[in-house]
Amino acid sequence: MDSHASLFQEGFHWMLLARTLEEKIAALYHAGKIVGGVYLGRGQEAFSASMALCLEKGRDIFAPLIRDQAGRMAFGEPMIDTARTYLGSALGPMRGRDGNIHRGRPSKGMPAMISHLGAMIAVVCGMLKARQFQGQSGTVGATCIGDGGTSTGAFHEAMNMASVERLPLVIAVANNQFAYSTPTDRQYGCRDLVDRAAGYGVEGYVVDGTDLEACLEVFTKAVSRARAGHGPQMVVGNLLRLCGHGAHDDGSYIPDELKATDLGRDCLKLARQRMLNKNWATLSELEMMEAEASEAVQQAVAQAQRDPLPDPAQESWQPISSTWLMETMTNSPFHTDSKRA
Amino acid sequence: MDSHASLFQEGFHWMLLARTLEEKIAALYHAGKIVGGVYLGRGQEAFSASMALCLEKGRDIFAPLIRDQAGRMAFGEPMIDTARTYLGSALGPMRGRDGNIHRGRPSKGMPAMISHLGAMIAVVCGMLKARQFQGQSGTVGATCIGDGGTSTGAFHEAMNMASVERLPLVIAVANNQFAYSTPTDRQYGCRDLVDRAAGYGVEGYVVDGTDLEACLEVFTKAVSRARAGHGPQMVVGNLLRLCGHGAHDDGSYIPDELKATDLGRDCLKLARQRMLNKNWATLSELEMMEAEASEAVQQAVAQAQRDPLPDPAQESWQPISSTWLMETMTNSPFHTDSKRA
Amino acid sequence: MSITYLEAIREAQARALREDPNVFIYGQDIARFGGAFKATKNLAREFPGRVLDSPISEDAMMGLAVGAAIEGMRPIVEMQFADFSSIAFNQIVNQAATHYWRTGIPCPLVVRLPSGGTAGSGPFHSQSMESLYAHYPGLIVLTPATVGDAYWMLLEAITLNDPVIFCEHKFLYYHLKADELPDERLPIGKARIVRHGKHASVVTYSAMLHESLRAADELAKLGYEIEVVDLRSIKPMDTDTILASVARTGRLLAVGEAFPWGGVTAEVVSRVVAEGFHLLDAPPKRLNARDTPIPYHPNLWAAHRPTAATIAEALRELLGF
Amino acid sequence: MSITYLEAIREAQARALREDPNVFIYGQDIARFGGAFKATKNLAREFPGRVLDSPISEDAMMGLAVGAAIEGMRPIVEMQFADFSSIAFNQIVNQAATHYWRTGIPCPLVVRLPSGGTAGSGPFHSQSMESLYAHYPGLIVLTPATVGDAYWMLLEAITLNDPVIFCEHKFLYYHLKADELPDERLPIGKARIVRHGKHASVVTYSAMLHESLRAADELAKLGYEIEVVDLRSIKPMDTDTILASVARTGRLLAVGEAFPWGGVTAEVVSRVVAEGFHLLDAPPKRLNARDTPIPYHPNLWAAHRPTAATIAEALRELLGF
Ligand SMILES: Cc1ncc(C[n+]2csc(CCOP(=O)(O)OP(=O)(O)O)c2C)c(N)n1
Ligand SMILES: Cc1ncc(C[n+]2csc(CCOP(=O)(O)OP(=O)(O)O)c2C)c(N)n1
Ligand SMILES: [Mg+2]
Ligand SMILES: [Mg+2]
Repeated sequence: MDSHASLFQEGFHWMLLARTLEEKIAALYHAGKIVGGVYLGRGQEAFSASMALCLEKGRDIFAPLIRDQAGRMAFGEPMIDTARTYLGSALGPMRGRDGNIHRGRPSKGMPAMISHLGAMIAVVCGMLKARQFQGQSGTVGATCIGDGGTSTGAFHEAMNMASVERLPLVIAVANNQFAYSTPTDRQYGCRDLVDRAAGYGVEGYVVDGTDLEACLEVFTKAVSRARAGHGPQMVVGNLLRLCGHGAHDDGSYIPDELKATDLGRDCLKLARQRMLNKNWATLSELEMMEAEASEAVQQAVAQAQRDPLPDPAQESWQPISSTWLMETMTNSPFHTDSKRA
Repeated sequence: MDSHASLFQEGFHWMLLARTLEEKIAALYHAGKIVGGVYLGRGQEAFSASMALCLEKGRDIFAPLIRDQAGRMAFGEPMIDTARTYLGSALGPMRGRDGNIHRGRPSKGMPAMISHLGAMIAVVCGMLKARQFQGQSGTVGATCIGDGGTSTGAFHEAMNMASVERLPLVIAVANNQFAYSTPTDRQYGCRDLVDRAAGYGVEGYVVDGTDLEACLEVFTKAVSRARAGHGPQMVVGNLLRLCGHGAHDDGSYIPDELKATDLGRDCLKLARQRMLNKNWATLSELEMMEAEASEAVQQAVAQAQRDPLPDPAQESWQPISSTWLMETMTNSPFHTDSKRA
Repeated sequence: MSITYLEAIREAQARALREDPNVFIYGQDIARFGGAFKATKNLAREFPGRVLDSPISEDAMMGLAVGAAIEGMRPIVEMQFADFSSIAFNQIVNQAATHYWRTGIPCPLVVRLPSGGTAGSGPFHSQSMESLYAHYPGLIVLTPATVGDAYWMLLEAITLNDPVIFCEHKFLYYHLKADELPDERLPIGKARIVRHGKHASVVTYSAMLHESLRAADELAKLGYEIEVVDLRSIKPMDTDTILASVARTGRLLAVGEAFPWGGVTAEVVSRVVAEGFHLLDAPPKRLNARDTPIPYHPNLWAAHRPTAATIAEALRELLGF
Repeated sequence: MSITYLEAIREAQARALREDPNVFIYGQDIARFGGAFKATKNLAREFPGRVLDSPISEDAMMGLAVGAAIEGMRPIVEMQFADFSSIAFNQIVNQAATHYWRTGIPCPLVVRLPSGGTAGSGPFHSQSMESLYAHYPGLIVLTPATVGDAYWMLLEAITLNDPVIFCEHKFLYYHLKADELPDERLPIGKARIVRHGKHASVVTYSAMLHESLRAADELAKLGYEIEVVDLRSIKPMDTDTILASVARTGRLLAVGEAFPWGGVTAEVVSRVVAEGFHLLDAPPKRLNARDTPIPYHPNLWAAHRPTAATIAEALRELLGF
């Protein structure tokens, strides 16, 4: 089997795992087992996984956003990190301090997003700048943004800065036609978001975000051009969010006509069909994969559910790493005035 | 004489007045008579005056930036406002509370800029939106930004918003090749700033900012298209700042080679020559105009210098207009705890 | 026929839209969708063209509001969460807040900030930013704690000729109900004695009012009568009412949900000791959230912010246990 | 061979660049031009590629610094004026300040804020923003008032594994000179008793230290010995040194140049009364700038911020005149 096929298969694998895991997370949410928001990448798995698959783990940087479960997994984030963060386990990467999609492992090249849209792009720029300073110039940094997130000043400042510094940044713009409930005509006035690329002096691409093969192709190109020193790359993927904004939202404002267009195709179904058509897997092999995915998800969730929860009494409540400065930092421990450490 | 000629002459008139006034302001600064910054529009008068001349006073909105002395005058700001604000007169529009280019008369359609670059664009959007609500849809709002100011998130958010709301906004981007000391290659990575227009879905124009005639032409077009409902318009003027960033700065970092290019031509000299060549004025008429400009400037400055200065004892020190809430606003008047009003 | 704190906010906006053609609302997902919390539910339909979805551009949203305000409109800006107003910070404190003082032209607008913590919301959807805005000159900062205040203060805020930061508490949105909208309205700038007492005064605001009232119930079981003062508006701050309360009780505990350094509780304590030092029988105390980001997990969150239990504990200390 | 406060800041950066290859500086006009105030003069030449001009993008500047910091670099960000950090506010308080607590990975960076008022600088080039940053958890906020502190504290700040907001005072840049760099260095987190006294304590920081010392001279003529405490670092705040001073004098005046609502002086007063109530012989007082934007004209500006004269007046009041 050629490398093209194996890349596709790998992509399908992560898409399937991500979808399976997120369905479980959504079910936990609806069962009241998850507190706070749940954000799903349904319909965006091909686009997200492709970007991450084109990166080199252990070398490159990937800063996922809210719909990048597939990309996270493809980049090496273990399933248990997701489960633990959603369930607030004390053993997860965020130790119950932060939740859901606000997770990462910066030491593995995956920063932990803050909520404020657009804010991670400049952080990736800084990580890349650090690599430049440290003489590791081949590193590529990839990150994502939604159609809505492109309206932030943070997006603009960071894109422009990446261009001025000629950083090997790849930005994936997932145009899923909505920002929460807001359709694109209330979000931007340009013909296509890719038209922004020229304004930053970066190379731009448009891709059908529902087509795994096309996504893999475009990200392969963008990542290799970034790595080769051609500066920032912007890939706009057109697709549709196949769910609400969060698990709390039924997305009923998404018109049926839009769902019926090519944008509304389910990338996972398409990829599955392609696996069959190309004879990259038989139906029973696919069913086996699906069963394995369910099993892996069950295990991860079960493990996270057995984990200890964060214990306020064990918490250090220490916002800075310079421990010796804590004494005078605030006049608590009990956060009242009168008792000091 | 045709309207084309008379517009040119009017432009020249304001350019000359602005240059003359600013030279006086700079002299006052160097004589220690002005405290704080002095920012000059030297070399940008043609671009600035043209934009304002194409607006309808009393109807349109003009939000000038730091190098728009010429545009301000062309839009109707009296010279005495400039002199008073620089000299801190209690009678000026800012009453000594704010200074130099941080002045305006919002009730005359000219908001008073804050320093933070890019921040005025959204304000103009809001003023235009108000006019829409109030049924005055023919109003155009114009404002300026520098090459440096285009790197702000505020610029991006406001441009995008103007496009989404299809506001009749005209933005003049004065690319004077420097932001303070920073050359354009450390400011942006695109080929030309006009390439940003398509990214917002707005109409874009490039003009030789040293050429009054060309500037008048392009702004006439942009303003009329905005007024006719074609949405925001972006005009990029290429020119050179023919002075330091402020009067404190000798601009010695501007390379001589750049000064020697077409960008470095003095728009006022060019316009003056054109006046002669076209027989729109004789040499002695020009000299008369110059003498009159000097005389007018002397008078305005002399008047402002005779003005009362702000008196802290007369100040209301009232940050809000709801006077009845002031009592409990802070625990001053003497800004200590113990004496309350 | 009961009404929630959230519905009161919606009703106040509906009334303002009805009564003043200059009012409009601008914010993310507020039109057809009715807002992330449904504070503008149906308003876009009832008032076509006056409730508008904005792009995700908090800086420009505020800039637009300022421009519209100085041209005679009365914009209401809904931030999706208070935390995102950090992006609009510059336009709020430097543009809106300075406009009247610099130019003499008022800048009447209201920024609605869904504020404060709820379980599972984490560091970026839980913040209480009132102290930041109160620090800057030129802003009025309101923190309604009751259904009636949510309604009447918002209505009054919209009529004020100054920029108002209206801090709504997300926890109260659904949890707080009244049987009907009270007719009683106290003007902006006045604090309210919510519970009378004589042994100690708790001065607080927003969601912490309700925790404090529960703590007062606890202390009542021990025979202590705790007076509870709701600031309602943190800028202006009604020092006279606070002082009068401390004069009655001799003891002060200032309680807030925000971060502990500086802010409302420090301002309350500083005002009281400056003018009412002689009234105090014990050192005045503060109780705030802990000095870390706001944690996601409910276990941690409950230990991060003050609660009835920790307020009661602080009161017992204050009363000399 | 004298050295100014500004030169001390330049020298500290030069030394940090020399001693640690991970240090770099990012800011507007700081490379060839040496910065608006010349705090990086010649550094770009001495350390090629490590002192970089940034676009006018304060948000992205801070974001870049955070990214570089978590990858092992030690960025210094120069804001051209403190006031423009309002644009970087989100990245500072939500990204830099929360990073260690959320992820366990430290975020070592220094944001240099040219702060405070000078004549003619007006509302947008004069602000003192320390209280805003101190309110948020996760930041260390330093406010050096002397040439030695400008040097040693900046050097130490660069070595700290946490984000530091370094508030330099623009008025001191040129006005403050020392004969040479003092060897004496006090660690970050300790306040300094600058002048010993017994009748009242002035607790202050940054440029107000020097106004306070002049006020103390005035009071000395009347026979009063005023103790003057320089906070140096407002977060952490050295409550012990403040309390020890108040224990000696029985009277407290907290002086700051920032806006009056909340902030440093309220925090000082609140800490002192909580733990040292019994030490006080008179109500503690605050003196801050007025509650309006900072005026442009020198006449107004001089009346807006505290000065030796108004500090002396407040002291006379405090002493019972
Ligand atoms: C600066 C900022 N403003 C508002 C929000 C609240 N918010 C979270 S997600 C979202 C919609 C994002 O839309 P888009 O960028 O298109 O991404 P999508 O959800 O479609 O993947 C909004 C408004 C935010 N996170 N950050
Ligand atoms: C947000 C912000 N950051 C920094 C500054 C400081 N500053 C004032 S003018 C200026 C340079 C502006 O350059 P440009 O936009 O090209 O306008 P020009 O001065 O060339 O007309 C800078 C950095 C500012 N005013 N606002
Ligand atoms: Mg979207
Ligand atoms: Mg420029």
